[in-house]
Amino acid sequence: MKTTYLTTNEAIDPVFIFIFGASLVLLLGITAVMVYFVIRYRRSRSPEPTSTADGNLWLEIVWTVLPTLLVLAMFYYGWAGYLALRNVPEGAMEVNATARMWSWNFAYPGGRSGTKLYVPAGKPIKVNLTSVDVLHGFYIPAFRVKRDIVPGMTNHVWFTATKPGSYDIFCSSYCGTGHSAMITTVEALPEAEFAAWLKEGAAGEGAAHPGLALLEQHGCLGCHSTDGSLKIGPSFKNIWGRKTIVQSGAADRTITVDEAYLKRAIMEPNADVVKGFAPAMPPYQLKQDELNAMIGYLRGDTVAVAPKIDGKTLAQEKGCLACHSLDGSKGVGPTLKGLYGSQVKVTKGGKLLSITADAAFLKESIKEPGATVVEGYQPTMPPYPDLSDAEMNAVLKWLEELK
Amino acid sequence: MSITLQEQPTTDRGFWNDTGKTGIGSWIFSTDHKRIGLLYFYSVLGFFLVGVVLGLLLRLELMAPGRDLMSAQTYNALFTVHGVVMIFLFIIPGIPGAFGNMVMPIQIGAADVSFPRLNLFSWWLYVIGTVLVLLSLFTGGGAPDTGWTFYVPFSARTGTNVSLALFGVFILGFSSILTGLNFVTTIHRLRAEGMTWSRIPLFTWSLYATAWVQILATPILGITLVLVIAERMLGTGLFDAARGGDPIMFQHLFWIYSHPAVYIMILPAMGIISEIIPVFSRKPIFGYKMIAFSSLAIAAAGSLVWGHHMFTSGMSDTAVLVFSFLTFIVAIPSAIKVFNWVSTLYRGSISLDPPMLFALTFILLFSIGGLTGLILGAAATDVHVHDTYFVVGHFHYVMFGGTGFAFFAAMHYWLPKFYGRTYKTRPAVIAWGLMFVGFNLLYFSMKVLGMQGMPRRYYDYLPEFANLNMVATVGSWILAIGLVLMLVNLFKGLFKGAPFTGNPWGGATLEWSTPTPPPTLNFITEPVVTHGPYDYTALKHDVREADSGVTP
Amino acid sequence: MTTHSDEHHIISYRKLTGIWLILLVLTALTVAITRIDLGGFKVAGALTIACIKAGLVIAFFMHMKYENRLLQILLFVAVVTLAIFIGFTFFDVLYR
Amino acid sequence: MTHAPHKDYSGAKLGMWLFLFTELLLFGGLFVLYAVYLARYPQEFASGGHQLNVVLGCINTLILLTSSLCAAMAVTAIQQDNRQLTLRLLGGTILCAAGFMVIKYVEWSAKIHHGIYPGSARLVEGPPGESIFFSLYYMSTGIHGLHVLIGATLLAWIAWKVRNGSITRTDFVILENGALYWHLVDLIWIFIFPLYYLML
Ligand code: HEA
Ligand code: HEA
Ligand code: HEC
Ligand code: CUA
Ligand SMILES: [Cu+2]
Repeated sequence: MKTTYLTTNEAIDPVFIFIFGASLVLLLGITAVMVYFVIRYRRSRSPEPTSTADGNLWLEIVWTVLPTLLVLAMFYYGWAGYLALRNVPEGAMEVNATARMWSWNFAYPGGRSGTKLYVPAGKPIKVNLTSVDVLHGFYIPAFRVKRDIVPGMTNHVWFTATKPGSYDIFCSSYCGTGHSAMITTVEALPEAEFAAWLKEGAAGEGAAHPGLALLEQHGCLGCHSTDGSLKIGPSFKNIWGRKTIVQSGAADRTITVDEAYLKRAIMEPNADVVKGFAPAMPPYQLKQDELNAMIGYLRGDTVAVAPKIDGKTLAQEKGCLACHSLDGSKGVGPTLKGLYGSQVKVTKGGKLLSITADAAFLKESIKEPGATVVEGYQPTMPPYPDLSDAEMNAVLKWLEELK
Repeated sequence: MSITLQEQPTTDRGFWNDTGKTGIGSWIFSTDHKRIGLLYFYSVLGFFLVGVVLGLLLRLELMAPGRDLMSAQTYNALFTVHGVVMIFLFIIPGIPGAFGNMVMPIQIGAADVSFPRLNLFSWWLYVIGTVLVLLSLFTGGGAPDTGWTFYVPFSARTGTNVSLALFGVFILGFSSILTGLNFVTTIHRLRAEGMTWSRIPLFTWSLYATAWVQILATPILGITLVLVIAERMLGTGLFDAARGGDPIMFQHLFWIYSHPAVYIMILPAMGIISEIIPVFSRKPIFGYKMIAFSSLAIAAAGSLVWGHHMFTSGMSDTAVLVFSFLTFIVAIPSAIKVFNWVSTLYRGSISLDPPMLFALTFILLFSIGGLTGLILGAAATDVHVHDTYFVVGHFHYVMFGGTGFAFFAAMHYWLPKFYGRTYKTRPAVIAWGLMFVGFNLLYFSMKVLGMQGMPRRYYDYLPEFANLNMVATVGSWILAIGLVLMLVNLFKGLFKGAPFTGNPWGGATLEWSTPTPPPTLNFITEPVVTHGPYDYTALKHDVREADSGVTP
Repeated sequence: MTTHSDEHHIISYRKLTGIWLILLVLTALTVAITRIDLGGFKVAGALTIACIKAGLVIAFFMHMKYENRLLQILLFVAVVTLAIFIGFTFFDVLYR
Repeated sequence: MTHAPHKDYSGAKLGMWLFLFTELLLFGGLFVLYAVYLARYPQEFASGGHQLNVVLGCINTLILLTSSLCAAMAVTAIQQDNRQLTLRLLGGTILCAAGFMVIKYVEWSAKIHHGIYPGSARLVEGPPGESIFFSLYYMSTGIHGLHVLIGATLLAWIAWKVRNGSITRTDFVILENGALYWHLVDLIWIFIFPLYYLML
């Protein structure tokens, strides 16, 4: 059996056809025999049974052994195909996918990220899968690949999109209210176009910093996000100059993040442990220039102007639109159309109030949705505490425009 | 053993009257296994109807893309409740609770089960568990929305009323355990004289195998549910990745029970089929020993394959290898049964009475469901269809097409015996036809949808899936009409229909030798068994004697 | 039907007390071997002794030694089932 | 068939044993988790295990073994038609059960006092394996404790039946089954003790 495949379809489809075909033959055979017997030996034609046979050793052996051989073949074929799915071809491009309730984020080497999975056609892609909250599932029917995304674990899939085009990505593992809305697409571009796309993004969103590349390479980003979301460790976002409470031994103290602190935190991470986190980070021995590059990135050295944030794109990325419509219809949450400035009835601390949906209220509703719950809705909205001010403002501005 | 032929149902209506007690108390506190069986039958049938209406609602929502009837949250709660009701309230207690209780003790020539009061207690636990599950829909944070599989971490953090539902299911688990325990003891201890192990009817054999699964697998579900409740209430963090727990361990524990549970569902159904096919072919079952043995083999091997629900979960590849392999092994005893059933028909004298129609349909639908199970069992293909409508199609074929149709077959086969009245054949056949057509429209579409990649538990779907979803929904209506017709005809017959006496189907198992309906202690004189359960030559002898008026 | 000869074996107080003493000694032994450093054998030793103790309780306190063959086989089935549940989980855990 | 089903001793005992199997597997689920997590966090389990009080654990083991002895002797006593002794032995068992629970209470409250309980700040912030260890410890000993309570209640009810003469030399299967249940409680502890207190 072949061990390397160019595409995942090539590994799966023959197995499907084999098992399906064998099953179909068996099924038709059994049904035909059954129907024939029923007609041939119906009571009107065969008023008394003409046999009292209650067994036949040889027959039974035959129909035990033959199916056994058949299913063993099915098993083996299925297993071989599965192995092909697990063995990523060499040189596959890696993309990191993060799933959350109920949206996707795909991050590329070089710093670009987005909610759609852009890939070069014809090249194997490896997608690393992590979840920040509950189980999700990464599923591309067109390429026959699927893998659950489990919190605390990095899974992966690989596939090759042979032809340029757009293919569905579904969340296959039930994850709550927005499960069926957690869908996006693979956009397979011709290779040149993809390269251009990657560049354009990199230029538009701030050049990929060598420090960032290093963080990626050493696996730091497995535990630290750059977007403010919480992973195993604190986020790198706005880390420079941040005041942090750390535990050194038994005592708590407050420090300001500077170069010396960062160095120590990387080389001897368990000396000062940021409060609220487990001392889970392994110590790193890095070359001086690597360290400097990383610290440079964390300081925000060349990270140029903050990228322009568009409220609508953000709302899409964060999954707001999974629950809130833009056209006035009622979803899991209230529609966002005409919301800004309108009067809403909410329950706050058990009391029913009528409130004007101004910027302050909206801000609170997003950061801490449980505090005031709009009447007629379940308090199911997840809080978004780590939207940056810039992002928040962009969303508010956009909401205002939706009027 | 002699077959007593009666012209009329026993005048005192057997166990319905002969204790002299009537009224509701004589039922819900009765320790008579037949009464308990009927209690189970009606409760289970009631919940089947509830589940079925929920299924119908699911189909209405899915009729067309977008929001049709309800919100996403409602839909999610609906399929969860549909799954929980169907699995824990209908199909697991269904055949053992209802027909197992009614028929099994008679089949082995006993007066009752070993622990009649425990038997009643099981039913009460069932009621209590049910009430708790139903309460969870209307109290606290609202109906649970986790799916019947209760996967963590979602089930540990959703705000809906999961804990109460879990507790209800926990209680239901104990009901199931006690039934199993009772049956094993009964079959070991209370067989009539001459009822050797190789003369036990195959339905009883299948219950015996089932009971072992109930005893050994259900406790694992119990502790798992307790752990999830603890996770929610106390924050134990045993399945919480952030605290070092492993969500996949929950899946192991859950499926250690829930895969064997699918054999709790199907084995008794297979037992029913093994009773009906020979009777309506007037020919001994082909390969009695293999069928009995394969029940045990399914029960044993079925306990080793739970990992096949987790091929994409991130479990190790070694485990995928082992569990995929074992899954295929478990298909073999099922294949043996199918081949033996079909061979039983050979050169028989087949009459297509309603029980037989349902039984033959079982073979077809179960085979379709089982064979698609092979696609799920192969690791490569499962990756594509896991968590899609293909799986939904698979399990409706085996559960509804399999166990459901066996349940209907049993209703048409045994209920007249217990009521002394029978239904009309023609409407039953028409109902069967409608159900058969509707069923295949409904669930075959689902399989195709799954192969095209439509994920399950989707409230809304992309337009490319619209046509087949429409077909499925129309299928569900046809199925619904058939089901209603079947039930109306059946119950009209049981309460008002023509008298049902003696042994019209010509069964050779013991239940056909007692009066109709059977008296409270089942037999007038303690039976002595002298021949096998499918030995129709002995039966013919008796019947001829009766015909010549020798036996009263 | 059932045999009506449900004869019962009576276990003497002496025997029971003897078993109890052995159990105490075994407990002491477990404590002893787990207090010294035996490396991997600590776990194996402690569990072996626990199994022996369990065996004694089952055989004598619970009369299993005097029960019929059937019950002994069934007990074996139950224990093997549990062992399989634990063992098979390790196909995943060990190779992940 | 006119007579009521007669008493079936072996049947009753078979039923009880089947029930014990289910109890065994119920705890089995916890043992599965224990094995898996021990394999994953040997260090944290060791340090957690060292925080448990071996002396109290030992005493409780002795108490349970003794209680089991009493229960077993109670069966012998009733078989020899010694009602007084049966009652006294059952009393001994129940007393042991009470002692066991008191010690468990002391142990638990000491731990809780130190901020070690499921979901406590200390465990949530500590190393992951430690929280797992203690959660398992609380679940296992908690559910076991519950069984001790149920067992003691059961035996008290049985003692009452012995007293009013409905359990006799010829009809003692209820006592035997109660004792079986009690021995199961002891059996589980025989494993919990080394798993949590000793071998880590
Ligand atoms: C009554 C219940 C029932 C029964 C009997 C079965 C029977 C089988 N099931 Fe199914 N199954 C379910 C109920 C059942 N299942 C449910 C409820 C789920 C979904 C749970 C959820 O996620 O919600 C599920 C899911 C499920 C999965 C997981 C899918 C996934 O989520 O990715 C798998 C994978 O292996 C599987 C396999 C099988 C197999 C191999 C059998 C075999 O036992 C089938 C054996 C039968 C045959 C093979 C057909 C008859 C034989 C012949 C016609 C002769 C010829 C055959 C040969 C030569 C082999 N089932
Ligand atoms: C025995 C089990 C059983 C049975 C019989 C059924 C029966 C049906 N199920 Fe079932 N289903 C499950 C078990 C079962 N289901 C399980 C376990 C799940 C998984 C849940 C989960 O994901 O967690 C599931 C999931 C499931 C889904 C997938 C939901 C999703 O993934 O999003 C769908 C979708 O169509 C569906 C539909 C149906 C339909 C249309 C029926 C039809 O059979 C219904 C047909 C309707 C009728 C026949 C109605 C007739 C009756 C009346 C009109 C009332 C008459 C009233 C009186 C006479 C008083 N079911
Ligand atoms: C579960 C799906 C869900 C997601 C995802 C979600 N919301 Fe909400 N949202 C709700 C619900 C339900 C409410 C009403 C209950 C409440 O106020 O907490 C709500 C309330 C709000 C409100 C107050 C609305 C009002 O009528 O007063 C705002 C503003 C809002 N959300 C914005 C957002 C933004 C911005 C995002 C993404 C960053 C988002 N939501 C993501 C469900 C969601
Ligand atoms: Cu994410 Cu489903
Ligand atoms: Cu399964």
